Amino acid sequence: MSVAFLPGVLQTLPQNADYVRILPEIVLSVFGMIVMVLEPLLDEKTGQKILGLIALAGALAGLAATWFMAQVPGVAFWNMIRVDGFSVFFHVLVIAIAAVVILSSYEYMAVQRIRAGEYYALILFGTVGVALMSSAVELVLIFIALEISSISSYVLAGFRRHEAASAESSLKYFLLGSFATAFFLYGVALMFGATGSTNIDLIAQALRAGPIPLLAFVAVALMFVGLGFKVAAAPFHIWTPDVYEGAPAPIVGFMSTAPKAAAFAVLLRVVFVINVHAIFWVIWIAAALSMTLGNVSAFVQDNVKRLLAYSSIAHAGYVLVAFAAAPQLGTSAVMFYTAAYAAMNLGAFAVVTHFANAGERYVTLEDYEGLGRSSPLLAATLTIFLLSLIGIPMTGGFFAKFYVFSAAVKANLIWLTIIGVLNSGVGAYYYLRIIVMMYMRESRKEIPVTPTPLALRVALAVCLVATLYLGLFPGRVLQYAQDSAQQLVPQTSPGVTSSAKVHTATETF
Amino acid sequence: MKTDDLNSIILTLVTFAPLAGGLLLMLLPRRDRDIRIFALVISLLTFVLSLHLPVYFHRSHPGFQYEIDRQWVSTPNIHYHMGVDGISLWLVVLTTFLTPLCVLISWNSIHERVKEFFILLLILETALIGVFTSLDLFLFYFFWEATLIPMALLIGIFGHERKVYAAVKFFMYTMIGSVFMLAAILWLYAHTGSFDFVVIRDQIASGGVPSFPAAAQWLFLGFFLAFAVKVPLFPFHTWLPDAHVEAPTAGSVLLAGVLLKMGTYGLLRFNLGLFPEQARRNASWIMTLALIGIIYGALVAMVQPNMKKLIAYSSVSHLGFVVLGIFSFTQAGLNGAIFVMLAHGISTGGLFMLAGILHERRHTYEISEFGGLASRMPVYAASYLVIVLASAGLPLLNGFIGEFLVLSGAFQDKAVYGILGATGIIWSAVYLLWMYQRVFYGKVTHPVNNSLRDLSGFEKWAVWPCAAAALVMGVAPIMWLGAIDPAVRAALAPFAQVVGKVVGQ
Amino acid sequence: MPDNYFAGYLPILIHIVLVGGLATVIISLSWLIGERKPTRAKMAPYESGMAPVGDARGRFSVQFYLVAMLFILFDVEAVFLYPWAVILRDLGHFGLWEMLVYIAIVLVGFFYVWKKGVLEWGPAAVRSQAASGLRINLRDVQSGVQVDVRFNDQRGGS
Amino acid sequence: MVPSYVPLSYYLLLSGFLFACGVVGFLIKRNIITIFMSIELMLNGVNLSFVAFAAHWHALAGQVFVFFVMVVAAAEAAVGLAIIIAVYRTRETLNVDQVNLLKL
Repeated sequence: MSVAFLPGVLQTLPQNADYVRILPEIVLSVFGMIVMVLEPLLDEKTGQKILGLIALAGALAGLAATWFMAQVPGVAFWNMIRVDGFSVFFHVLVIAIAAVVILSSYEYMAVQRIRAGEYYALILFGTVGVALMSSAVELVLIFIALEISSISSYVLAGFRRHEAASAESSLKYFLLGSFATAFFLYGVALMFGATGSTNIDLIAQALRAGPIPLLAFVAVALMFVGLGFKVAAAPFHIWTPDVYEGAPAPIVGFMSTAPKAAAFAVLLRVVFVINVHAIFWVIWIAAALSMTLGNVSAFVQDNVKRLLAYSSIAHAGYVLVAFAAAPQLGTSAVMFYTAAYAAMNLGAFAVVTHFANAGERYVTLEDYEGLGRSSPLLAATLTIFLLSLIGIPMTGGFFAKFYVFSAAVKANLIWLTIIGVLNSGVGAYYYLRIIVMMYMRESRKEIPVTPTPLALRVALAVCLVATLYLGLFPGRVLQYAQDSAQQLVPQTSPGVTSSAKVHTATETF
Repeated sequence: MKTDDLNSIILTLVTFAPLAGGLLLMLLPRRDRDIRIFALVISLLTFVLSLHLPVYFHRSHPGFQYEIDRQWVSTPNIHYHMGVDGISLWLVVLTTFLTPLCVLISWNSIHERVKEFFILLLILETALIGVFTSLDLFLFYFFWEATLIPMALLIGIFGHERKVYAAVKFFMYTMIGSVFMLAAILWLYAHTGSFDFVVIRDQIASGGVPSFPAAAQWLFLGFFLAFAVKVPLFPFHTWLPDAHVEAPTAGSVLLAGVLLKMGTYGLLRFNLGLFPEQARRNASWIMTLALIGIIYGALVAMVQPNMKKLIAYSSVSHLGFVVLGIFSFTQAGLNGAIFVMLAHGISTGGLFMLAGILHERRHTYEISEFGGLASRMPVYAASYLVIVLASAGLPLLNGFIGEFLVLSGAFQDKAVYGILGATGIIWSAVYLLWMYQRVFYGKVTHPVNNSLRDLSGFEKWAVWPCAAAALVMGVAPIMWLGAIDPAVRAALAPFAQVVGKVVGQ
Repeated sequence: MPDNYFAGYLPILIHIVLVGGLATVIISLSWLIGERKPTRAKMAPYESGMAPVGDARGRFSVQFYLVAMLFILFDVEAVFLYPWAVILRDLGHFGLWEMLVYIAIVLVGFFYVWKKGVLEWGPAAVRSQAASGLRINLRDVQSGVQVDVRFNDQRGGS
Repeated sequence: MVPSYVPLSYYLLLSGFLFACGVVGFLIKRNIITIFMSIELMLNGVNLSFVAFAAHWHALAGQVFVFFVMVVAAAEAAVGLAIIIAVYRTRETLNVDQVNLLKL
């Protein structure tokens, strides 16, 4: 961007291909605006369905646009955007997440009697933000994208406006979120100061040229703090359970997957710019802390949303294990993990959304008693998602953990691996509690069983198929992740690989 | 040739036939009778299919047979590699043999959620067979973990009073044990680039694995911990009594009959196969633990007022024999260990079925609740006697052969191991016969026992095959040992090099 | 010479010290030697004799805040027009179209705000909002939080 | 002779100080509005470093970033105030200690 305003560069105006490279973002924004404009014009009652359908169409059109985007890899808009396998992967992921969230929101909006089409517009805008995060290679643009997604999710978190809990959730998310982005921004400023640029490639070049200035380390550390908040890594995780508990259930599904995935994508781009070992121990400690704190705290939770919140902290820890590992292996492991986690977590939240019922009344573990009997199919579906979260074979969660830990072992991070595998063993307990409640206890409360609407079924089917597909045939997705990781790392890998003895840049799993 | 075609896919068929049956079962309407019949047919079909394995097995051939090796995932390099040798061959057959019996024994005892029960049972069978047939470490781990869920659900849904506690305890113990194995597997993969058991074994043997010597002890322990929990070896055994007491009968049968063997099989296949040197080095304390298990299990069994708990602790004791035999590194010891595994599967499976039959009639396992049953249930008492004697190690029944071989192996290794182990046999005779006496002889102390039904048709069909198998195995052990011996000889080959000790003398 | 960098600002420093000192002296003198005879009239907020009406900390309608926030938003968005205007000629058609797109997006926001009825004031606003399904309960009006920030309304139909 | 510029480090110290003030304010203040203002203070601290670095590197971009940050901050402010109003409606207080429905 720094070059964009020098007069000489004005001749290099954006080409048509440049616009195709942000086509998904354009499409999503346009559909978001259509929803926004139509909202006050349409009738309050019937309008909701139409707006929801438009939003879904927008998400699907966004997916289609991603295909066009993928045809023109390269940089756009004066090196601010890069379309490569990496960004295509995350585009597909987050837009698919948005589509599933929209699908699982129809029933929720009706049941909670929320009549505000802006909800769908905000989901689309949030998706624009997270999608942009994954393809931006310019720190200030990343910051703006981060804010687009954050601001949308702040509002979405407070959508159950007359529940005090929801408003509080929104407030906490807002305060801590903007606190964190301020850190990120300060990191950007310092990086700009250290290298004279905010373009990731130029920064990498500048840092390659000589000894890395102290300022750059501080900058990366500050950015890590900011992004650590976003991905809910310990010790920056305290907001997570509160926000997840108060926010609308489908939105929690969104928040815990899409922005997280995008933040990890940014972290990947940022962390590998600078020598990994500069902040190796910071990541190491954050990973160990996240896994342990997340799992241990989840033990005592009685609210399913809180439980899943702590679980998401733990899962952020597993992903960070991959970060601590070598860039090449770590990158593809992170990509696979975020995809698998998105599938299973979204699915779990979709089921939670359905069970919660009006006013989100039924969200404690007790309410899940006897569900195996009263709604066997949904309970079985939730069980598969939970098993995947545990990391049981035949599910995506298993391979996700597997890749992460094998990357860690390859990088000789034996202790971190042991902490990780122990955690994933211990962590099984609290997921199991839900399964136990559903199948091994009899219901003590009168909990209404509502039929599953079509949209929710489609959403669940998508998540289920994705979870099982990643669990049985992980090869293709992983291969794709590895190929795109290879594109990502070499440009920014000076000295990155020096520390790890075992692997080379071309080595695969 | 037709058999050749079949040979390459037979393991796949045997492994996944139950799973396919389970999936079909999901589509069936909830008519309990149809479901039971269907499950029985599937499990019998699997058994018949699995008989192909011993029939066409080349007995003198020590290596893996019926191998199939396809790439499953390219990155990481995971193969769908299956095969059996003399060690695993009979364990597969044992599994397929016990499953139909489990279906029969559950015919009338499971009334609720019948469909789920049989689906879980069939899925469990697939996972168990998969554990024994996998030759790819990843595949092995996959099936290993896959056994957890159906078993935990069987205990947790269909068990008795403290079922949830038992299920969670079972799950957590095994899960935490096995993650260490996962770490070890990952290490091996990272340093060899393969999950294939044969490849890794050869690579380790030829010294081609970088930084292996430094890590070997830890890797050995990683595998060992997972298996020791499963066996269960003293002091990791505390989940077993709980799981057994709370499990439904069929669950107990498979748990004792097959699941525990996963642990000993793993020790034999992986701890001995991959790390012969470390196995040798750690043998003394492991054998000590095994001996403690034998004697401790027997003593605790003796004072149990609860029949099922008694059988559970007897398992701890018997499995101690297996570990003792394995770590004696002698031909006789290993042969015996494998034979004990099979014999224990049959006889303890039978005991659990018999205990389950009593529980179904009286809803209690307390030994003091019974007495004088011999006159009321003569057929039941006779079947019980055969199986108790088999379990206690009476000559001409299956328990004897294995324990004898194990003890002679242990003797060759160190006399004191043999002597201490031999006391285990005496103890087992004491607690089993004492229990039999209290239950079946004497006066009928509780009037309700006067009207107990003898074995029903289904129950006979479930119990008698066990008794018959116990007898046949006791009379003609060579039918089994003939296939086991070459494999054991091959498994012991590295030890001859490692310590220069002549085996099988 | 960066070392003596402050030297250039020394006069300002002296000035600050002097001004501050003078102010302190004058105020403390008046406080020390001045005569104090408070009466009710003198203590009243408006010494001119105007009687204060109501509480000085009374609440304003949220409408004011809303409009203020909207003003800030649109105001700040306009900030991009200035750098654009400087190099408009160099950018040519491209710049023109880009800015049109930008303004169109801002206008979409404006249209939304307008249609939501946020810009309407007084009784008319209440009527039109009620008609559009946006109900205002009495408590909200009294407590001054009058108009919903409409994007998270969920009460309709309850 | 008086140099015509202020050294970079002075700006950085000031911006760091402003940022730190914001952080401290965020952590110790109990009123939501004040906390919110602390965040704005942090952002302004960052803005100062952007401008300072822009001067240091002779890169105009740094100053343009400030525009972006300001716009984003304004959007954040608007949403933030809306959320604060929503909380106020349900809780009738702006003290974070009393906004405690969700246990921390």
